[in-house]
Amino acid sequence: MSKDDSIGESLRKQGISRRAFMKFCAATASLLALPPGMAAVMAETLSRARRPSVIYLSYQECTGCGESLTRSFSPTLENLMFNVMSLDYYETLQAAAGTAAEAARKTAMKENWGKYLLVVDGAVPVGHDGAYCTIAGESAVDILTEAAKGAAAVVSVGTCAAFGGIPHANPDPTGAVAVSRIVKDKPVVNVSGCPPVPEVITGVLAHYLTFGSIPELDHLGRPKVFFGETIHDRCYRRPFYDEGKFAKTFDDEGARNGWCLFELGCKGPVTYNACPTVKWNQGTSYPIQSGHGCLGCSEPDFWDKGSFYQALSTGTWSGGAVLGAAAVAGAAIGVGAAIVSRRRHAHSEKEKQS
Amino acid sequence: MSSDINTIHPLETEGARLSIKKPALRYDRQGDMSDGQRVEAAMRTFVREFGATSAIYLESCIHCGMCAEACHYYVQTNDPRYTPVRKLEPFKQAYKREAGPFAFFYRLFNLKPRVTADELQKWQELIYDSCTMCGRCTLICPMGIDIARLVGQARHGMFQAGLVPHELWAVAERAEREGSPLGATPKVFKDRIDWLSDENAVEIPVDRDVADILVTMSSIEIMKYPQAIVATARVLNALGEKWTIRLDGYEATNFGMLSGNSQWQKDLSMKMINAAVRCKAKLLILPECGHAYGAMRWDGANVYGKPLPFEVLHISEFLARNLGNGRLKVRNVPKSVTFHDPCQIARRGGATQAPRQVLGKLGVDLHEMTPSGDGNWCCGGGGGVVTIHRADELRYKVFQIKMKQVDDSGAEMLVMSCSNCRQTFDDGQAHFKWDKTAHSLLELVADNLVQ
Amino acid sequence: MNLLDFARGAVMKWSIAIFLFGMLWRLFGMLLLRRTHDYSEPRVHAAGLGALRSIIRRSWPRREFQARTAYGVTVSYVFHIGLAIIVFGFVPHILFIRNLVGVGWSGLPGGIIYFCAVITLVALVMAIVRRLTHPVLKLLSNFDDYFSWFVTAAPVVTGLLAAGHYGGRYEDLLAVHILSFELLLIWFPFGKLMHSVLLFLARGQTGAVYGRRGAST
Amino acid sequence: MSALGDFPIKVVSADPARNFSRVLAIVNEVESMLARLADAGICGSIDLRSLPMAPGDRDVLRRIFAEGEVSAVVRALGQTQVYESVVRGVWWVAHQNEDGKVAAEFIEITHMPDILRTPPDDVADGLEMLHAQLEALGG
Repeated sequence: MSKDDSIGESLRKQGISRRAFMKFCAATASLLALPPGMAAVMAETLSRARRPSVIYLSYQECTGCGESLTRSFSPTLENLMFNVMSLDYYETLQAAAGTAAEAARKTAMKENWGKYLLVVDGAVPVGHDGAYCTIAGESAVDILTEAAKGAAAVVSVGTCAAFGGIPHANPDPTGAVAVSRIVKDKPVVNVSGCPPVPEVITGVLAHYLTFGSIPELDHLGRPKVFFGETIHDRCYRRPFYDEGKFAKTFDDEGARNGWCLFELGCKGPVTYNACPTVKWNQGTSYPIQSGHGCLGCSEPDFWDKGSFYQALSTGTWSGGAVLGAAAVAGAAIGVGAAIVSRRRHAHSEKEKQS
Repeated sequence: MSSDINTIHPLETEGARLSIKKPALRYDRQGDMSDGQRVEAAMRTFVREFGATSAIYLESCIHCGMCAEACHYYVQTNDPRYTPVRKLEPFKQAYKREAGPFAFFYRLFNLKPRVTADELQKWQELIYDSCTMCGRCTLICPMGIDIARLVGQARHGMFQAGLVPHELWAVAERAEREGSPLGATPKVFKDRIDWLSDENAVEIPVDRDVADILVTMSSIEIMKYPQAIVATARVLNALGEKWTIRLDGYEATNFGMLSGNSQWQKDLSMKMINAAVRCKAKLLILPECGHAYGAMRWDGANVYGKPLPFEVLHISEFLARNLGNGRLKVRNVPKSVTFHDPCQIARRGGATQAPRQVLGKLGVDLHEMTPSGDGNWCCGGGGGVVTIHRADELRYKVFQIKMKQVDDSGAEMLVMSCSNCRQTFDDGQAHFKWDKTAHSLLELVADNLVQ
Repeated sequence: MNLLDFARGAVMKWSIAIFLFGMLWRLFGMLLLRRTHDYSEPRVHAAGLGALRSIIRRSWPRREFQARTAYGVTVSYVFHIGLAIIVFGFVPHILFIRNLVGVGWSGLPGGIIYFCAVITLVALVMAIVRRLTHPVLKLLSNFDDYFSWFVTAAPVVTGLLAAGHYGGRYEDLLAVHILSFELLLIWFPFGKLMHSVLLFLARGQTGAVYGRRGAST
Repeated sequence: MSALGDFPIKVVSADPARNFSRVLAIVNEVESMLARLADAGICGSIDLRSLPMAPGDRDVLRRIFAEGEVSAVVRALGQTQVYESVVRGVWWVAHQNEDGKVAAEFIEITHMPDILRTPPDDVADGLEMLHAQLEALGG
């Protein structure tokens, strides 16, 4: 199929009916929380749009994000998404290897300079001049910097690319940073999560395809449509929080009754993601529904915010020694103050006598 | 100044209350210290007495203002200056600067400015004229702060600064020098006893070497209500007690305490203690006088530095005991009576029930005031206030509470067991041309003894 | 690190440290001052009982004082009880306490807590308005009174804002709420909030003194 | 080895004692949309994905909006189940993928869901196909 075909044309050539495409659009519009009427507009725009070139780069990552992406919706719809895009470089899925693969990337970049969509997963190590991650002799920083120059927009997939994630976690030996720390002059969309909800990844791509722009972002660069509300606010267990009904352990009556997991360390109240509505595995469930609190994986530094099982309202500090020292010092100074005061008393008493 | 006190500040003995005559010129500053020295002396003295107890009190105040609602001065004037705990303000500042746990910082950063002599001068009115140390504020305080006790401590500082109201200083000085604040010198007292003894045909033993009971008197009684001496003698004689009055220790009032001189307080108390020890008394009876009770019953042993070798009873307690055990018998008095609780004996002394037991034995129809007992209102004359002329107007204002209480009780007769309250009532009666006369509980018993 | 991590981490540690430091300093500095022995013969020997009785009885004014103090006492009671329910009844707060001292209990429904918080806030506002307008309170009040009010009211306000998501993102509101409580902790030992401890000592010693005299305590 | 039933797993289902607040909100929304359709002919749609739903809530909804007179199946990129519920004018549209998993689900308040109408492009395709058939028949 030709790259110059419009999306509508290429689908038609594959024998996909307009009604089927409409169904895809309805599902995607639903995902993007667009009003129902927008599905038709979306279908119209998408069918006339050019197939965009997508370059997918992977750095310090575990491929969990890629695994997630390939599970979006369903084989059919995911194929559809990939079919409307021209995925020109993706180490995990591409057939080419070695110099051929690198050549493909360079070609795609050259042919679509200024227009391609750059998708990145994994954090970028900047310690020791980027020596911790090199591909074909080039450091991750350099590849990213160069690839970003020709990109229309950058999508950071996963918490590692978005915020540094696990490679950035304490003690961060490689100096891992988020993509947005390297790419400063291009719009960067952070699709965080460890991994992100698959439909959220495709939803952002669909938004870009449909509207030719990136969606509205929150202060952390995440699309508001998916990251606009906390897990807690959209959680079906929220009424139990309000009623003060909490599971105290993972196998008590409360846990079996599906009560709120706040006491078991759920980070839902401060975690912004689409899990409770889009859910996972084709809408089957999400962590809280499966009986485990939210880890807060779509938030920066989630790995370094204390135990996953420690309630949100507790402190994350350590160092009882400081408290002990403070108590001892306070007592000592208090005793000292009393002694000084007693001395002053004794002194004036003596004066009085003489 | 002290040697001229009798001529410069002669006693006013004819009035309804006993004080020195209204001074033409006031000397509310004593001595010739500089302002700086006065402040220094006041703060030093206040802080010197500071122990953990007072520290906890001063640290605890939450400025809730409830103490104002218990204070007759605030209630009658609605003037917030009279809020009891505020009367301690300069002393609280001194504590924070000098003795509190954060004193170092208060001094270092000057968080609480040094108190000035002018401030202290201004506070004289609050510490003396408008506080009888009646302790109603102590009773209301949600933190349980003993404000009355702190005012007592503040007075110690004021005395050392030479900032005591003229009259109070004068009578205290006189008590220290003559043995009695109001002219009841041993010679005057002896003459009175002889005269009373003849007049009333009652035996009054004086200066016995050995006695079971030492009887003490208030100079207000000696000079103004001498029948109290006779009444006491009648009761003790009726009981057949081996008792005595001693000229080396008879004065129970303690103007050293009221004015704020702790050394004089000690001197005055020690006279009685030594007299009692000398005659091997088992019991010391205090007269109908409020602050005398606090000074000897509760402070006596602490002045002495060890437990007293004798028992101390207020005369009302003594009467209650002997009426209760049947040794003393009285006639029925078919009258309705209301009883005024002297603050230092009831609220602050704990002898609240004794007079009621006595009245019970007299068979009177007791109409309690509202409130009564430990919550009763002060007459407004305690703490030495009744001696201060410039405080008269304010004192009459607060006395109106008392008049209303008595009138509302509907009783025919008003009885109390404190001669200082009694002279305050007499003075108030004269001022307002009121129809109620104050009576002594002791005299009521003595008049109705059954031999 | 965002504001919430800052509030839950370093600031919490140091505010608790300062709290402990200040509490012990002030208590030791006060309690170890001179104490004089009372040699007088007590009328009632159980002084401890008097102390205990006073600690309990002073929680409510005597009958003769009730009419004149009703307003102040009611307002104070409302916000004290309200604060107690909020602090000890809200599950996140209980978890905070359990995490710190190891003792926990079950909590109340959120609705009750929010209701209490609003009532508490109203009472706190009534208290400060009274302080600003009542002649006695106006005269008595100093920086400590106003600042202590501020650090008490601030966590209630920020807590309500956080619960209702008003005025910002939840994590920031929560952080501000925690920080406002930490400000309270830091101020606690140095201002009049200390009365929560001192009231037992002050009432106790007055109760002991007047208890042994057989007077009302 | 324990039987599956021995594991302490509680199957949450639509039992009547449950909290109905979420379901009630949805039904109220349907009610107001249906009123609008009746009065003004305005169609409405509720995206069930956008609502927090507890396990079992869907079953309760299904019971309220049970199958009525019309039902249809669309076979395009997997099946789409469409039926009009017993509450006439309220349609249930469930888009499934080829694995039979639900990809999107709507309650539509309309005279006829769009997915059942033939789009003009497909009509054109149909015409083209018919012409081809006619040609093949030698017409």
